[in-house]
Amino acid sequence: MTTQLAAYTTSTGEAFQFWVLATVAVIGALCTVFMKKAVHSALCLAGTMIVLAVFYLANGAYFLGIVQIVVYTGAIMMLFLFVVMLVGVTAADSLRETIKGQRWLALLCGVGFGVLLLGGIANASLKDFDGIGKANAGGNVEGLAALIFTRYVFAFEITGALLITAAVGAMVLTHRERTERARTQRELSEQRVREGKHVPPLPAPGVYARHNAVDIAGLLPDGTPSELTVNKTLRDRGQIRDVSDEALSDLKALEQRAAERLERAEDERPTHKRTEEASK
Amino acid sequence: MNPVNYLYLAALLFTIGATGVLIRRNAIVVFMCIELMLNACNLAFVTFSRMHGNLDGQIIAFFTMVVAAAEVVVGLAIIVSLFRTRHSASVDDASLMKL
Amino acid sequence: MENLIALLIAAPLLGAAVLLCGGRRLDAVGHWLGTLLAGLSFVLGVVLFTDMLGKAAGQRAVTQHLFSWIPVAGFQADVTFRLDQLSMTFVLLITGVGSLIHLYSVGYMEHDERRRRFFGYLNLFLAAMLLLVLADNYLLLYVGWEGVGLASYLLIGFWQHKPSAATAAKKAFLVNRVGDMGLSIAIMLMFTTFGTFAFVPVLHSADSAGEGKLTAIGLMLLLAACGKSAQVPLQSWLGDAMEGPTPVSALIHAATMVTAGVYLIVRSGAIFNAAPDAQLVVTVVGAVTLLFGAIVGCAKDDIKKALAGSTMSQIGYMVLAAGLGPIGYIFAIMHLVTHGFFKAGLFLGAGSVMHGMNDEVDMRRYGGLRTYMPVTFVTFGLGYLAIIGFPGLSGFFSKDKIIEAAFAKGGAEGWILGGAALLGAAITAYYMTRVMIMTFFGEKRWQPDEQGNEPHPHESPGVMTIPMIVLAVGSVFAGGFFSIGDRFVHWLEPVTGHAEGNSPVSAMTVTVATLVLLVVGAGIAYAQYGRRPVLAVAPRGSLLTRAARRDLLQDDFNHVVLVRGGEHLTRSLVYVDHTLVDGVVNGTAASVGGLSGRLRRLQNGFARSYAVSMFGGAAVLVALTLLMRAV
Amino acid sequence: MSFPLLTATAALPAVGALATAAVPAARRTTAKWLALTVSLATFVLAAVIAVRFEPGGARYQLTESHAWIKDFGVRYELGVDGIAVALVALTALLIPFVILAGWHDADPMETGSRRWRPTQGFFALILAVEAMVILSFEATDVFVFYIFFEAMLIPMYFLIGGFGDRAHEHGEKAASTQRSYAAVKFLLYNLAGGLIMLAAVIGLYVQAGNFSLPEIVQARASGSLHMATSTERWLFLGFFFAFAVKAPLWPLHTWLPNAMGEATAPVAVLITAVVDKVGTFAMLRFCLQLFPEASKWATPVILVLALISIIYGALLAVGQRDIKRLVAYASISHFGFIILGIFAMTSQGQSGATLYMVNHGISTAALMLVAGFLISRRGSRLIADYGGVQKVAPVLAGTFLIGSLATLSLPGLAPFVSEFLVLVGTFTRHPAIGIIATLGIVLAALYTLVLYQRTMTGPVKAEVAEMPDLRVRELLVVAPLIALLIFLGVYPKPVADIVNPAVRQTMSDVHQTDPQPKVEAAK
Repeated sequence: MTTQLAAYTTSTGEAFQFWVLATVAVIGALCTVFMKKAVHSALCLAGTMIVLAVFYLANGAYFLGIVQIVVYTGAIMMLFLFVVMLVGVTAADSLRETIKGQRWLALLCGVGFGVLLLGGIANASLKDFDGIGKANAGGNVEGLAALIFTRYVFAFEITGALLITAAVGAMVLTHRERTERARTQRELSEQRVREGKHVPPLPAPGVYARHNAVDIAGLLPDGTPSELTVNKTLRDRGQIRDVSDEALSDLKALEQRAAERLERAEDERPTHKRTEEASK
Repeated sequence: MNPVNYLYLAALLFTIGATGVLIRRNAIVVFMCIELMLNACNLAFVTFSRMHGNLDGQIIAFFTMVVAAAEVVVGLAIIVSLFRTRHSASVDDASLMKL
Repeated sequence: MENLIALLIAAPLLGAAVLLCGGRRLDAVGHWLGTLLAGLSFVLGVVLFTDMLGKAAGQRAVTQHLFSWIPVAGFQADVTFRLDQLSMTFVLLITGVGSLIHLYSVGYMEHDERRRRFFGYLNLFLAAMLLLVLADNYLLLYVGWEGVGLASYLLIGFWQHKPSAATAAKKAFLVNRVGDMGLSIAIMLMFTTFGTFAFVPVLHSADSAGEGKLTAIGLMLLLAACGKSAQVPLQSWLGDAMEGPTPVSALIHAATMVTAGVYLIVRSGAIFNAAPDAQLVVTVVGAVTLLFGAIVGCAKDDIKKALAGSTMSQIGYMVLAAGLGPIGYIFAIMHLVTHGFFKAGLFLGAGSVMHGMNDEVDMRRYGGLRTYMPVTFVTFGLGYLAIIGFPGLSGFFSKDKIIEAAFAKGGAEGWILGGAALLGAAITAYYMTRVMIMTFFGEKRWQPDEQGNEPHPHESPGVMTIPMIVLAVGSVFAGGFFSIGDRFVHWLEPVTGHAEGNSPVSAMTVTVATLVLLVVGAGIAYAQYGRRPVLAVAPRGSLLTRAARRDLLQDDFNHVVLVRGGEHLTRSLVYVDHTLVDGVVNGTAASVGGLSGRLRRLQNGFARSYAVSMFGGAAVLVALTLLMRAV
Repeated sequence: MSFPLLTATAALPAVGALATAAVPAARRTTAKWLALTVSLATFVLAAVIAVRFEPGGARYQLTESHAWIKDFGVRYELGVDGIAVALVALTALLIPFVILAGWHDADPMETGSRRWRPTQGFFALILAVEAMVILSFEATDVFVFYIFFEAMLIPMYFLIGGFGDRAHEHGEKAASTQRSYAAVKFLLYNLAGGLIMLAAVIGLYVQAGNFSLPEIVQARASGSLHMATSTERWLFLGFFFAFAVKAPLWPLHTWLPNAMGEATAPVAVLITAVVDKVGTFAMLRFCLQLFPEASKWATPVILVLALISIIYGALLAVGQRDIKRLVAYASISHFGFIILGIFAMTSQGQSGATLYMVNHGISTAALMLVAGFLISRRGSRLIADYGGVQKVAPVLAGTFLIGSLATLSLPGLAPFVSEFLVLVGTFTRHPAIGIIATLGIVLAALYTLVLYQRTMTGPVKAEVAEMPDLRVRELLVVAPLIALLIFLGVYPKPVADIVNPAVRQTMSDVHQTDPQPKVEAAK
């Protein structure tokens, strides 16, 4: 393998591996961009990254290949997933463009840039491949370590400082210091009474056992769903499941069946126009 | 196969990532696209390292990873706090200008 | 002795300063102070005159250098006075007539609450007029020239509460300014030609300059003279100037200031002598004005305006004479002096009439006043005889000489000019007889005014009649005194030079023709106004009469062309300034604003938009890099 | 080292400005007296300069020179020639009158707020303007000049925008809008000019390597500093543009009527009599000396523009309905005369132009301040609102008349001397332009006399019937100015003697000699 890497051309095996995995990587990248849900995007990206890790290994960057899998795919992508969960797994991002001309401009720039880049690479005289063999002679990790702790030690130290700073920064950004005393239960209830809004506790969400009940808005007496019943976080994520339509269609079916059984006339059937309108 | 194909792949991935940044509105996905672009760069660095027969390209890719990690940490923290205040992860909502 | 020259001017100047700055405390004595200082100036003039008489004819001119006025490289203007026979004549006329009119004004302005100020202005006028005639260079003369213009402005507009007076004052100043423009251009021309504008060097080296240059200077001087002396085409202000108090009309607009133009031409004789074209224009202007003024004088019913027309006409005679060159200079000045006497007398008489008639000026409301105010009648009558050239009186001698000189010009020009002068004499006799008859003869025609105050004609107090008597004596005897033995010619000859013309007609013929025409003119007037009752309301009259009443439509021309045209011009310029000049700047600002408004849309606040432009920029950079490599 | 007289003359009002601004809110009168005292003391210093200055001596006298920014060759260099002495004296002379005339202009409408101190600000700003104007007259370093030339815009901006006439035909709000419009217009015009000049200043530095006026002039004269013709022309235009805006020359004049119309009369005097003089002064000192060839090259165009200014300004003055705007347009006409005199390139023209700057300062101050007193009595700037003032307030009318007569250059009053010199100077070289410019004196008579007639004469209008005559303070302002007008009209020799040598120098810098008379006059 070592000798092959030094060669001007690569082995057929690597070529095969490249073409297969490159296809996977490009598809993964495209899916990252075009998947509606952030979770799917994240998963596709993770796939691409793993493919890239394989390519690193194939290029003789053993250390980086492992790091790519462990740190990137393992840690960073998981961090992404955490955040996606926080922000809302199912929150679908509509792909409809709102800024006029943005999509076309973006595609134009993208295609143009890509063509230029590819053309540039094709133009470059990249015929001489030294191969990584000699550099990796003393072992890839040892070679990297020798460089990092000698020539790049300063950058390395600074990068360390950067990481610490980033960690602290993330803490600062996400942590909210309580600047005032937490209000007691009593004070909260007094305030509620004083404001005169929702003096009793908020209504409970719906209770359809078919779903995770907390994300289903409870229905008001007239059949309209009340968003108040759903937790604020879910409301913010837009993850309220509206079942009133289902409930109504169930009701409709029930009544139809009842009507059939009782052989009532069509026009005597009670209508739910108002609630239908409201639910829309 | 000429290893220069890795470079073509890197360029393609970079372009896809960049287009994604421009098209998507969800801040998290935008962020992922940026990661994609960084990874494409790393691939190019690694390939160059192989081309030139030294490890400096890999060192750069290594540093890129570290910095990307730091960036991701801070960036995600920003997204989270943004979401807390605005209840949205859309980058368009950050615009307060009137036209 | 020559150090007294400055005092001549200083006395009335001091009076003006004290009276104008002194405030109300001087109200009680102000008029006497003013009169005293004018008299003092006259006494100084007489002292200097006797001193001058004691010297030989060639050494009479004296100068007094006071200080260097404007010392700039190559441009030296000094405050230096020059007193020669010509200035002496004027000094005596100005201070003499001036003092008399001061005295007269004490009575005439008795009931005016601003009498102190009036005397201040009169003193200011005297000082400026003396400066004008005593200056030894044209720039200093210019100071006096504008100074009398200012005094005239202030005095015409003395009754400022009357809008007509204020307008007349403004008009007088403006028209004079046009003339002043001519004077300043003349001075500049002199400076570029001779490098100086003092009388002696300019006049002595006039011959060595080109004729074209001299003609230009002469014409510019003529323009100045036209403005100041109310000659065509700048004559329109004089009639309106009669809005001022009558003593002002007598002193400034009859006896002294308006003759300054004649002084200027005579003083600059050397320039005109070397520029025959300019001289010709001068004579033409004189002849035209002579007839113009006379015709206007025939049609006016306002006694002062009729006299103003007459003044214009008489100054036309003087300008005509001055344009004739050495054969006419001395007669121009002689007529100027005699005219100073009789016209001042006539105006004072008119003032006296108005004084007795509640300031009525319409002659159609007079009539039969000879019994009510005998002294005025007699003095006015003597002035009348003098002006029409009744044999033996002043006007006879001076006007006759001018007509002779006009014929002596020779050629067709001589005949035309002489004819015009003769015709003028006839018209003079006509309109003056008309004034005389309408005022003092016939039935009384006055009526109560709106308030029911019927005028009670009465003789004026002694303080007013004494000056009139003195002037009447002057009008009777001055001409004869000057002419006997050619006294006046010998007196002025060293300054102006003199030449006898070769008249194609004998002096006797001219005299006889003049007398015949005089009788004809007076006869027609008598036939029209003496034999028939004068209508209290003016008849419509012929086209010429109506045009003459309107100053031969000159004002209408001015109004339409200058006033209206000027108004339109300034209005449109104000508009242009606002829209065009300002508009270009504002438009630039607006278009920059519009452009930035459009550019602002690019900054829409969407991070992704900015990202696109960044990305596009990166693409362009890559393209450029590739291009650079390719090249 | 001798006492830095020039610095002291500028520093005194500057320190005075700070001190005046620091006076507590309640002590308004103290601030006024302080400002007046400082301005009088400055005048004493300016008089000392005038006395110490020797007309026959060196070109620049009382010089001071200290290194400032070594890397760019900027030196704090001061020095005065005759022209500068005359203008420093004029500035120092006028400021006390401006302060005295504006005694009550900045009194707060309602007392009460302790933080609101308009009075202190007003007088401090006036003193600040004085300091900067004096420094720009004294600076012989182009960079130092530029700094103060531009810096004086700041206090002027606040003076125009912050303090206007109380009364306005359309109410206080409209007045305030118009004021800020005028102030912004003033600022933008002058800033535009200043920025173009900055480019030229930098260009000059690139060419010459330092900013010192005497050194550059010396280097150019000795031939050690050669400039390409086109470079010189561009630099000249850069300088001239700024000065033409400041002066102002047609068609860059439109800011002046707005600024003078909206500002209070003392501030209007400050603009036209003091600040604008820096523009014409700088043409004489910088444009001509630094770029003699380009000056000659541009002369025909500039003369025509100046001529247009004269006639156009006068015609527009005739068409104005507003007293202060009328005076502003009259000033445009007069600035046309000054520029005409400068670029006539004759010693009469340039001496006349310098005298004109001084005389125009005094005469406009007299007319504008009296007009200000008039306006403050009636509360209107419109000519049509007046009539018959002469009857109720004869002293006011008399002083107004003298101011008007000075504006129309009546002989015997100071402006005549300078105007005639300018005309003669122009005429000797360019007869046609001289003759057309003479039309300006007729038009001047027209607009001043129409103004006087409409406001002062005629029947007394009901609104002015109760108008009080000039008070003692106002008389104290006007009387010395009028006395000065008469004195300088009769005996301008002291000023002319100071100015002449400097003009001779300037003429030789531009390599010009006066045209000689065609005929040698017999003595």
